[in-house]
Amino acid sequence: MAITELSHYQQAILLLASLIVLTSFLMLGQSRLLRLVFIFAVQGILLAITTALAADVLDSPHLYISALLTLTLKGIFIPIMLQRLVLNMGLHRDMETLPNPARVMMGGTGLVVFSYYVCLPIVKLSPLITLNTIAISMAVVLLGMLLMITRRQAVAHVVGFMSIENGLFFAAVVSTYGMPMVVELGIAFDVLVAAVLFGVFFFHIRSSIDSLDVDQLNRLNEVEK
Amino acid sequence: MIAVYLLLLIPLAGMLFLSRVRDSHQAGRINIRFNSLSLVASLWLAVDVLLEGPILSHSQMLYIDSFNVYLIALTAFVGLTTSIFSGPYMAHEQELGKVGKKRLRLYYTMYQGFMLAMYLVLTTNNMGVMWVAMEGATLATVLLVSLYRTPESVEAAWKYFILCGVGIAQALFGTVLLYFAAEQVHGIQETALLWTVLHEHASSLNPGVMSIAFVFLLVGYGTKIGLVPLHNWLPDAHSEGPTPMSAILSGLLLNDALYAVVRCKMLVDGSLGNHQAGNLMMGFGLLSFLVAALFLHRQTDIKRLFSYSSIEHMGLMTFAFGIGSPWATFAALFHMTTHSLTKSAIFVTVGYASQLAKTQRIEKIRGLIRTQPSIGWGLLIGTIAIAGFPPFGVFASEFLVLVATMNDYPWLTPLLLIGIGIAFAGLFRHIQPIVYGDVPEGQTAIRANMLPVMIHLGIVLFLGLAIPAFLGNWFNQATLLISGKLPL
Amino acid sequence: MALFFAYLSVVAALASGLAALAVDKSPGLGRFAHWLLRRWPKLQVRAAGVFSEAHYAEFHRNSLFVLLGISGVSAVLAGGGALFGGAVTTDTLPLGLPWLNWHIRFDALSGFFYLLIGLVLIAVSLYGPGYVREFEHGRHPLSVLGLFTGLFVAGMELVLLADDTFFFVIAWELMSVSSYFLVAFQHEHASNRRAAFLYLLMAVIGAMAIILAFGVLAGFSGGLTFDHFRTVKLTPVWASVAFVLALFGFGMKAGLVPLHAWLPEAHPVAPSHISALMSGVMLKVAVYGFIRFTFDLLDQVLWQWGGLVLVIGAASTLLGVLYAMMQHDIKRLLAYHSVENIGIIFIGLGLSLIYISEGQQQLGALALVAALLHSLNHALFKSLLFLGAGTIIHQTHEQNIEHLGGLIHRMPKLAVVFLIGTLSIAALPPFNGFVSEWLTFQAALQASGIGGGVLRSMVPTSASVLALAGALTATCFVKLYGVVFLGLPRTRRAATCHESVHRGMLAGPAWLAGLCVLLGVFPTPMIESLNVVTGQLLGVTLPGASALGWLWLTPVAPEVASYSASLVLVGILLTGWVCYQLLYRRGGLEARRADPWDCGFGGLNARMQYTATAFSMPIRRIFEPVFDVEETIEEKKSGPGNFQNTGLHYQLRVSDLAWPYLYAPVARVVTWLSRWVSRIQTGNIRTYIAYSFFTLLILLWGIS
Amino acid sequence: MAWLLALLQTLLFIASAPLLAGWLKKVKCRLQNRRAPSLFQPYRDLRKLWRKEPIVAHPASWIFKAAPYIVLSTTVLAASIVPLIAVNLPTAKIADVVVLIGFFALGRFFLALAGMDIGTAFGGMGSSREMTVSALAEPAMLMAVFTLAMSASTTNLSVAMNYVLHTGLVLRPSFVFAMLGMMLVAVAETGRIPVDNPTTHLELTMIHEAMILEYSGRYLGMIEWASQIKLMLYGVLIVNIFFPWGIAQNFSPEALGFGALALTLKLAALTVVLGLSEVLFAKMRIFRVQEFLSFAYLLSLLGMLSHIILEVRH
Repeated sequence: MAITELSHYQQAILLLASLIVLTSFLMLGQSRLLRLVFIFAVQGILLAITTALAADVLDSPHLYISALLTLTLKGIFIPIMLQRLVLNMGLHRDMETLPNPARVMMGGTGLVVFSYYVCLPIVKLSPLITLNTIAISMAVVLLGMLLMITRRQAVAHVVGFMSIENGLFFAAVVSTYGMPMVVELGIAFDVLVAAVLFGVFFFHIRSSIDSLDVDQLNRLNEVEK
Repeated sequence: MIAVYLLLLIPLAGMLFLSRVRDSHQAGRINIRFNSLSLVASLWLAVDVLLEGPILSHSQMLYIDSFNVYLIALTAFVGLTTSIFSGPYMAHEQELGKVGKKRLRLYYTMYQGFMLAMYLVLTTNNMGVMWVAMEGATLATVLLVSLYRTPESVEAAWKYFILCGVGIAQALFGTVLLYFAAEQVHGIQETALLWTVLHEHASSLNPGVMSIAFVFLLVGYGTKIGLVPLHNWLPDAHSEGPTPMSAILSGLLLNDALYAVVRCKMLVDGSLGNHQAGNLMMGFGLLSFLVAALFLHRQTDIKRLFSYSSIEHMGLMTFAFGIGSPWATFAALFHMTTHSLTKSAIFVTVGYASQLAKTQRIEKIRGLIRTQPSIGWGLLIGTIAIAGFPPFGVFASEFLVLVATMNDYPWLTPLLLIGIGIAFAGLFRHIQPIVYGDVPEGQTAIRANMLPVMIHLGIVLFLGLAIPAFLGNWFNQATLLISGKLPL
Repeated sequence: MALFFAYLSVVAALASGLAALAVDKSPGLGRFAHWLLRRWPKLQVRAAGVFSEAHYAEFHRNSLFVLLGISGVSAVLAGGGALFGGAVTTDTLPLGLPWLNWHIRFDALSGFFYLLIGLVLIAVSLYGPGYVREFEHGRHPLSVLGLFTGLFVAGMELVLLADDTFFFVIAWELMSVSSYFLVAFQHEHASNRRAAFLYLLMAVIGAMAIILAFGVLAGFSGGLTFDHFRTVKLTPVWASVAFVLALFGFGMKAGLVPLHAWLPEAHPVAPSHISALMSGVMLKVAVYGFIRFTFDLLDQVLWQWGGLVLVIGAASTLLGVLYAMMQHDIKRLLAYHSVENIGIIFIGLGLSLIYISEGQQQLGALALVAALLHSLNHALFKSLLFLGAGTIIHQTHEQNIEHLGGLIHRMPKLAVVFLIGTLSIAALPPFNGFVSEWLTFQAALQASGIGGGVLRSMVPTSASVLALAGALTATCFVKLYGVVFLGLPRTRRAATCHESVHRGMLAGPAWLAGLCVLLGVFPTPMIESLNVVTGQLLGVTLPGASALGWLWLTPVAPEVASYSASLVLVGILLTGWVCYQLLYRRGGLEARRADPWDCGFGGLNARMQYTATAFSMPIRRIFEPVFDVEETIEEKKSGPGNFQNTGLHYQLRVSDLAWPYLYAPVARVVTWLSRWVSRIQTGNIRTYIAYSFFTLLILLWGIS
Repeated sequence: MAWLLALLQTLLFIASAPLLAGWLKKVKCRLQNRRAPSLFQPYRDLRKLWRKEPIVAHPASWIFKAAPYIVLSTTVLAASIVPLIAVNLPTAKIADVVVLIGFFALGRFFLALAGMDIGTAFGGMGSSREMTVSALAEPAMLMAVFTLAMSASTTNLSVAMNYVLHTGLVLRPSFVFAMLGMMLVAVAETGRIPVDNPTTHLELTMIHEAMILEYSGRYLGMIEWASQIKLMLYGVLIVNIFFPWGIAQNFSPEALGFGALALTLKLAALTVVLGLSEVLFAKMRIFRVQEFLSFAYLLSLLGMLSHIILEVRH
């Protein structure tokens, strides 16, 4: 069925999905850390909105909670923490330019197509058009990994990691209307702890190789010396 | 039933309690007590399951069957023996000034936290919670890997953290897909993540979704198992963390990750009805087995060496589970037991050896048998055992794997043959000079408590000679559960 | 009954192993004995004496070997019982996997090899106490030696008892591992460690091949006990796969060319009585495994197998003796001769396979009997020679025969015993080595009955290889005996050594020498009893073996071939005696001692006599291609214009072709592979993430 | 009766061996236009040697003294099992042709040991070379024997000769090759030109003589006698295996007499051939002996193959 025939809720979902992918792409292309963090925050907020929307329409109250969690964690707490770190460590000045952004972007779009192709069997599963969003969320996950592969900044890695989480979360919301509450809470807790640990680790890494460039973390290898 | 709750509550209590104990020696002893308590609880649970069959808690959140109950007992046992070893060991490390009081407190707290996560992974019935617990295990150990705060250890911890995090995230995606597939089936919406329910309705789950889900789950948990090419964190984490950590990582964490994968495989097999999942596991297993075997040849750090051997053995188990025939499954289950016993014993010995030689570099450690026969023989016998020589238990399982492979995939046996040969050569060419030969100066005997090693190796030896009836029954039941048939 | 003795033997061996652990526990044991004997004060005093510091060491040492002796004697009884009784007894032990207990089966074949182990074990237990004394005070703990000796023996015996795959392999590996510890026993030399490592590595690979061979049968029979295997029907292809795997696995242990190179490294570095057990007995256990697998478990025999075994056997025979010719370390030389003799045994087995595949069970039985008999003979004389070599090394502390010489004057008794071993291994009538080779020849000579012309010409050719090898063996042992025992002593140690004071160190070899002569002169009873084995394996026997009476050996028929060793012996002695009477007693003049002929220059000394290198030089020249020879001559020149030679230094290194052409390449490949593989671990975390990223993509792409 | 006859035949054998040596010498001298010693010179030499006082070097052990007895007795035993003038004698059953080779090996073994017993360079060199040559000769010998044995399907000499007798005159290519091979082997084994030269005492050329250089007196006598017997043994083997006609098959006096006569003629002829070859050829270098012997082996192998390919019905 065409988008025109969908309810506004569904249309909104699709819109948000596309926005989220957009944010992922923006992150991929972004060279300044502060902006990266900012875009990440936007993504988190978008995710929260989506969850809230779903909660409203499906009137499943526990989704409100998870929406709230998402907002506080992904939308506010983690970005602010990252921003603080960046500022404290004075990383906001140095900008990391990709070797050639165009190719990375192309790769990203390729990933989107690929995940769509992979998800086709799922999409065929039921008339529910929102299922396409699964493809989107998988794309977000893969884009997050791509971000981690292309960036040398530890902070960027954290952002990528978190945006992978966003993708997962998005998938959970749109395809299954949210996981069971206990799982949601567990995941949220894990993410929180992870975020804190990241904070701790930045200082450890900083103190061991006075920078956050992960390419310098290559003492442990098996290559011919 | 109470046993299960006890099993989860004891480590929790231990965690909270140890987080406020200041004296590290005392903390070590308390750690031992808590672990022995949970061992008691696990044995109690084992007896329950043995008598009454699978246990499902009222909330359906916890489920114990013959597959995971013996893993629980194993976890508790290895946890205990390792804690016995880690008390004096960490004390010695403290004397050397490698770690401070605060970090030791963290260490003991996280030890219990890790055990808690392990028990949760094993006991839970909810795939989501299983994921949470698995991630929790990572978070609990990541700070322990960087306990020494050396650049290497920090690097290792960071890699461990990021790689496992990314991997586990993919596992979560797989779980989501699982949940999604379950929701398509009517009538189980609210309980759609419970393994029992899923297993019940496995046949009606949508194959397309399940196969994609399994890929994500395999890559995700496979990172934790240390399957090549996702294994890269493993040797770093093992070699840089404190030795007891390596012992329980190798002996427990890898097992539980494999456990998770097997649980998922059971669902996927039920849904797909073909051998796709098995083939994937066989492929990964064989690849890991061969590559790790080759890596063994180039190691210069003794703990790294044995971590690669762990990868090799996990690969073998994954391969065996992938084959899926009763013999292979029995072999894999048995191998889980013997491997984690032997490997943790070896790591204990290795810890002493590196303390005694004041280095982990292989070419610096020589003539252990002369310096301290107990450690030398311990290491030698342990290596012989892990290399799969009878009458040690590891042999029995490797033997069955070979025979099973010869049954179902004869053309793969040459690869196994070569792999085992290469692996043995790689392991032994490093160990023999360490054990034999003349002693370098400055290498002096230390106070070492070889009791855990003896217990472990003793058990492994016994298992190689004869498997007691109740244990055999366990294995048979688990085999029946996983492969659907009894061996012979 | 036989089975009881078999168990007893195993238990005694294990007991001796465990007793070894009590090496320095004299006070505790003393107290225990004191408590035990509190009723009988007399005994208490006796016990106190035994467990006193002064006597305990000797008591302990002897007790170990007494236990081994008991094990040996009961092994002989068990073997004899099974061999002459001809009964097959089975049993199961409640050990092993829950659904696969240990199955025991004791038939004539096992019995025969039990007998073999027992006979050698008795000699070792006589020899041991004197020999191991040097290990008591030193860096080598006697406890380790004793423990693993016990385990080793027990392992070998359990292999013979095993009747299911799992138990068989366990016993097999027990044998390998414990012998590894014995090889690595004197581990201060890097070369010994290397040898031990190589030994264990080969054991692993061989064992894997064996497991796979059994695996094939298991795959088709659905069970793991040998009874399942005996009934299973295989396709020729799979049967051949199983056979080749078994040949590889057992052949690797037996030291067949080209897998032999570890053997001469490993066997000599163990203590001598262990070398005797390894070379004399363990190799036979490998032969046993091969016979058990091929003749008992496999349901069919293809002539190609026989041809393969025949060729490999012939190659091992020839190369083994040629390499042995180039050795100057007495124990290495003997080890290489083990390769040769194993080759002879496998020639016999190959002939047997060929005949059976041709449907001529009778001749197959003949060849099998020849192989079995040679296994026994080789066990006897090779152990004898190793024990003798051990005594020589023990007394002179020289392993290099170029440093010995003239020992016949210093150790006359040992010289006689060693000579008997030498004559036996050189296959000279009327000693035992000759009987089995003669039988092998007889088997080969019946080739005219074979269908295929290729085989019919191959068989006699292999026989002539056997003849060449036999002659070369004689040459090699003329070299060994002549250089070690005859001529002038080449070093002070050789000149000042003396017969060992410990009587057992002579009694052990002497016992074996006696057996060599006995079996050489009266082979018929042994062959008669071997009929039981062939009867159980092939269902046929050699009816005409003693057609002319028990003094005569007529394997096929009296008119085809006959040999009466006893009459030969009598004839030789008689003629010799007559000559002696006629030429010496009857007015023959007493011999006068004088200096040897020195071309009138005078001053013959030890440095002028022929060395072992010189002795074997013609052979080296003639068989140049099979050696890896490195010959260097350094000249020291001096004087104005360096015209005068002040010194010449000649260096010769002859080594085995298996190293450069088989072992080294494999090692190189593995190293190269591991280096190549280890490139994937770059240490850069982004690469790692990329790995999992692409793994994911590929898998997703693959499944959809 | 039969045993007695066998004993007599053996005695006749060993008694007439020196005569053959004398005859060979005579033939050679004739061919070299020299005046020959009488036919019985070898007997005189032996008697002289037995009378002489033997001298034994200081380092010698009992092996040195025992060796000659063993050599002689093994050779005599070998002679006793080879049918000389009559087949079907019981002694032939004691040992077959393989054992015969074994006897030679035994004697050689002790002789070589004796050579090394003194510890001079000569002895060692002689032993080494002797053993080498014999090692190469043995397979050729055996191959030749096998050819016979496979056609007659026996290794028992007397039975084999019977077989050849009863099949009558058959032109077997295999026998031709085998005989040639055996002749070459015989030359090598008995230490004749071109392999070895029994009359030389040049250190570098001698093989057999170097080994027994230290022997004297009756010991030397025994060894000489043994080698003469050996020479005759090979001769008898060749003529009686390949041309057994005339040999006695029953023990009637006339049969035996005829057998003796036939044998004498055959041996005389063979010896002439040998003498011719010794005169015509020169002694070859030690390291060319291998080519000589490998040629012998090749001949016997050809014999074997032609037997398999040409003579057996497929």
